[in-house]
Amino acid sequence: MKVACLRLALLAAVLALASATAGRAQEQGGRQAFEAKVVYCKTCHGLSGEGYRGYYPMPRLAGQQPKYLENQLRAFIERRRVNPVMFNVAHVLTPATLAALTAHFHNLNPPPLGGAPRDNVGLGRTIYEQGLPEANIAACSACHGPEAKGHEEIPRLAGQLYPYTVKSLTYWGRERGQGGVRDDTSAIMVVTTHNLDAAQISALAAYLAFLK
Amino acid sequence: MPIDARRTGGSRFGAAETLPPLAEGRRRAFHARSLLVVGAVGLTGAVTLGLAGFSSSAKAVPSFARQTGQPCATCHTAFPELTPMGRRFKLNGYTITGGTEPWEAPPIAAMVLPTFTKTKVQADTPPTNPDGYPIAHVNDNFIMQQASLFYGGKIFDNLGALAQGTYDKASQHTYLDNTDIRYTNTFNFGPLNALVGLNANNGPTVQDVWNTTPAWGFPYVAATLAPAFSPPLTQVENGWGGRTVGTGAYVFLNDMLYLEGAAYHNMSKGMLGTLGQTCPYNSDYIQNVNAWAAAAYPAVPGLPFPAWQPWSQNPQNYSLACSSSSLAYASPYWRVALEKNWGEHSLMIGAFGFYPEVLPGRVMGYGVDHYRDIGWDAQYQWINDVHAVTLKVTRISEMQNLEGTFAQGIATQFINAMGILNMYGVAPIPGNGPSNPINYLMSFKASGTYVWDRTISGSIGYFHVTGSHDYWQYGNALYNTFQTGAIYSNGNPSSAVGLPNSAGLIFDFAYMPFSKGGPELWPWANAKIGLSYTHYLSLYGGTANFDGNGIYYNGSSWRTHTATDNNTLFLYTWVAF
Amino acid sequence: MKTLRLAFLLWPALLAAASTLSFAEDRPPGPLPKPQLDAKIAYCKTCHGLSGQGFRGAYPMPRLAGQQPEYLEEQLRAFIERRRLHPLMQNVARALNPATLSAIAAHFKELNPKPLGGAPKDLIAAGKKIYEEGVPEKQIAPCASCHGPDARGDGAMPRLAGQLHDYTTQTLASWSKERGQDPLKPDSSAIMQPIAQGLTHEQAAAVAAYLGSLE
Amino acid sequence: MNAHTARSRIMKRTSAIVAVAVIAALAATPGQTQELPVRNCTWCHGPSAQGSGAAPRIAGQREQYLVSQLHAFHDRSRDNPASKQYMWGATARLSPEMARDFALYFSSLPAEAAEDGDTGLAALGKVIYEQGVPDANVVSCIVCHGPRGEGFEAIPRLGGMSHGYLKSRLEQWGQGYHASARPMPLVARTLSADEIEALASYLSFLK
Repeated sequence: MKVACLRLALLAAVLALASATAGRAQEQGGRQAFEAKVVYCKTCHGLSGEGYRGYYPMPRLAGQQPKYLENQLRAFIERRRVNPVMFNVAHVLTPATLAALTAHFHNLNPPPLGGAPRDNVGLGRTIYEQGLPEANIAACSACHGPEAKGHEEIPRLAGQLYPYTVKSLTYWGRERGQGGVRDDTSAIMVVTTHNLDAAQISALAAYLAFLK
Repeated sequence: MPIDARRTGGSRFGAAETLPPLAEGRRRAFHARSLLVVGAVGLTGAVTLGLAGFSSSAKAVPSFARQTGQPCATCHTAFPELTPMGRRFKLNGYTITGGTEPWEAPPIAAMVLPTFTKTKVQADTPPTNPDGYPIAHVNDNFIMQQASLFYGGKIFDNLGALAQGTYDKASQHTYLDNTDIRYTNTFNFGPLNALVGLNANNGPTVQDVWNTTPAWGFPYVAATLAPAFSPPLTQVENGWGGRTVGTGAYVFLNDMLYLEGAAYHNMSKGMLGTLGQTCPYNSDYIQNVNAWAAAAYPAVPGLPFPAWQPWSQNPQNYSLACSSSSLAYASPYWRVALEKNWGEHSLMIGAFGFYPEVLPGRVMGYGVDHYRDIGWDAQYQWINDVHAVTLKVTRISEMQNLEGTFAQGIATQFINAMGILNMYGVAPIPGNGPSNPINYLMSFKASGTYVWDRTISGSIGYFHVTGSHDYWQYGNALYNTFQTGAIYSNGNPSSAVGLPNSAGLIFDFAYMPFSKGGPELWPWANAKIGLSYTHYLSLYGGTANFDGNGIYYNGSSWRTHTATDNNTLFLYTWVAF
Repeated sequence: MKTLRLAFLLWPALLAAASTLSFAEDRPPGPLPKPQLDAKIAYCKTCHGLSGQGFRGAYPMPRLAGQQPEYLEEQLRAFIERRRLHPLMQNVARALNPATLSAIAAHFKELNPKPLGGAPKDLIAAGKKIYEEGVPEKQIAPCASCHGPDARGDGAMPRLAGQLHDYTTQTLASWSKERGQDPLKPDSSAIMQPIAQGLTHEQAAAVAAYLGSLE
Repeated sequence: MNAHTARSRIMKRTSAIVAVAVIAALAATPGQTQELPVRNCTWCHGPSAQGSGAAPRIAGQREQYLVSQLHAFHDRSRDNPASKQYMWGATARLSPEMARDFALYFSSLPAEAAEDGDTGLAALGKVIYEQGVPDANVVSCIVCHGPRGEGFEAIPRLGGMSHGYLKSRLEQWGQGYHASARPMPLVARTLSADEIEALASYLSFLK
């Protein structure tokens, strides 16, 4: 009992201090610590970064744009993007570790996890490549590129998990751009996510889920 | 066993005193031995008691392994000791499947049990019975103790059985050994889950699933050619197994509370014969009949049986001569147990009762003995991937209201005293009956078994028997000396002080090579190679010269009986397939 | 699901119909009501920047803020009529009726965010020179003569100030492949054609850098 | 003597009546398990499939998870000592159809929480479960197993499973058993003994 409380207190202390002190990873330094951190990420995000379907969908990180990843991790820390789990994960990362991690994941290229409904892949492709002007839905490809590989801060979408894309688009405004931060890039997507209906989101997410 | 032994022992009738005491001694030695085997130490329901003097055992039955697809170790720590799963397999009526179907491999299994027995000091006489194993020695006996054939498994649907047919080498006959037939079903009444079963078996506690009750208690195997002296046993221990039919019902509530009620009925002599349960006959009677009764009593019309015929030519003779006791009425048996399993632990506390109404020596007219056996037991098991520990403790207290035996004893004394010739050639009971009409007997057992990696087991057991003081029941050296005019060891339970009090330790080590799965060719095979040693701390209220008797050893040197003389080294190999 | 599938099947047909029919016929005349207009403008800004300042996506999305309405309207028509080839914008533009189009153009005209920037600064001086003096040896007139000294444009002449340098470079490089594609219906893009062709890559980059820095 | 005879008669009669009653009761129940021999499972997993001893609760477990585990036993990729001993044999002859039927049946049963962990450790377990220990590279369990430990598709339901089972699974992953069940071996490797204890405790109470 005592031991448990002590550990709990310690854990809480660690959590509180972590943002003020350098992360454990850096203190330990070295390749080994970094490798351990990579494995840690991959535990949830797939052993090749291909994503993983847990209770919550864990997004694909493989091939992701480093700048985007970095921005998102910062967004978690700054609570611009609300995700308690990723907040904890992100705030122990030192800038150097973070940069190395994003580079590592950018270089991975596993095949997509797949597993999306195939019925509406065609509609998804249309939305992605051309948008739905009548519905004020811009063509995704304009920013995310014809192959959905992303660019700088614009994320790669190809091969992203269907449920993750669906969830992200559906709850965009509730998760991202929080805390009144004005210059969060997520604002760009607000209108589009608002204009997409559930069927369109599903179609789009399905198309992206199979995209290599 | 003193009572039974007396009953079946030498007659005091007529020329009994002039008969060679050696024969009597043999007989008694044999009975004592069989009792040890059966009950006290007894293997499973083994059966036959003092009567026939054979013992048997059932173990990890390979057909169960085939039927369930499970290795022996799923149900057994060191077979036949059961794990919680083994208990549930049995409670479910042997109907769990998952392995081969009956039509692919019939639920038949076989077993052989070769043994080697060595006592610290050789017996006075070779352990055998008059028509039994012919080549037993006073010591160092190797014997293919028994061979068994099992039907073990599901019969159909929710009906299953374990039935064992055994050939016993020592007594050289084949009989129906442990048999347990069940029909089970499960019900849910709201939060209550009930496993309900109907059960038929052939001996009290044969149906029990814990290893604290006598039929399946420690030690699990014992020599049929055992030492001359062994402590007396309570009724529930000495095994009505094989000679009774028990029917009952049980319910196992919420995987925790076990309640059972059963009634045991006598088997007719005909049925006993059919099932191979030979009824020990009275040697005095046979000798009487063969030697002189025919001449002394020419055929007399109206006699219930032609006493003058050689006994072996008349089945009725045989039947009448059967000197084993029988159950006079349906005898109730009950059992309550609470088992709680948590994680790797299993704890059971329970109680059981058996109330045999015994007709001593099957002799009518003198009344019935009423027994009340109450047992308390507890068992703790800890089983994980590598280790298995089982601790067991059992205490059985028995009240003996020896109405029938006492009356027969008085009658026998009267007949002897008056020199009356009993026209049937049989005294009501041999001997004088008990000194007291009411006695008590208490049997305490505790044992612990440790099994490593499901393959190597070590056990230590302690047994302790106490009871009321009864000179005639437990032997009286002075009386023997006085009666016979010579000092013999008669091997009969003999106490210089008229007490049953005995104690001892049992050590057992065994190797079970196939517990985790048998050889490729026949993966269901099971084997146990074991060594056990029984050390007697005391026998019949004493340690040195406990029976007050002695013997001229090798015709010259004088020797008395010491408790430790009976210390027994026993080497056994169980092979089941 | 079924409707979705149906929509999907019908999609190519709709596209084909849209390209041959005038947009005005299947849409109500007049500008959209305010909420819908706002939605449409927000839609434009998804790509062209939340203040119309342009955006670098997979392609550079041009700045629309402060753009001349006449030019904007003309370009949107050019997309629709395939005089200017751009599959995405063709798709976007055909959903707009003239009144909406005007309203959008008017909206963007009023915006004046800072330039997105990002142009190489070392080219600005050379670009300014070309912008203001042209390239006489190649008979390239000063840009300022049409687009105005501050590059704000006028009427059909587009504003260039603050335009994304990469957009400008790309536009100049692909001018003849993208614009004036309907020989039966020549348009004002022909004016720029020789100029765009005459500029070397370096010169175009310099002008683009200069324009990208202009407010 | 007469008393005894009478008692014997009553006993015989009573036992006969009891026998008849029980047989009637047995015969009257619908054979709900005729086709699917669920007793082969409840034998060890408990009559209500709430788990018993080393055998985990399977009532209310995720259907897909149950199927996947039955296959893992069958192909012997789940090689924990207890799995090897009990489940390899039990599934050796299990057809995929029957595995599916068993999974469907048991997943439909109501689950009860074991509540057999250390209450004092549950709070710490909750922190680890929900947040992980990022400094020690311990991932949060909640992202896969859900806020109430309900699991997802083939990811097992953990809420209310017995402390002992959860503990031994985590320990055995750390020891290299059932290595194919990725990513759990990775997770288990990062957990300390105390953390495993705390997690298992917390989960045993989670409903």
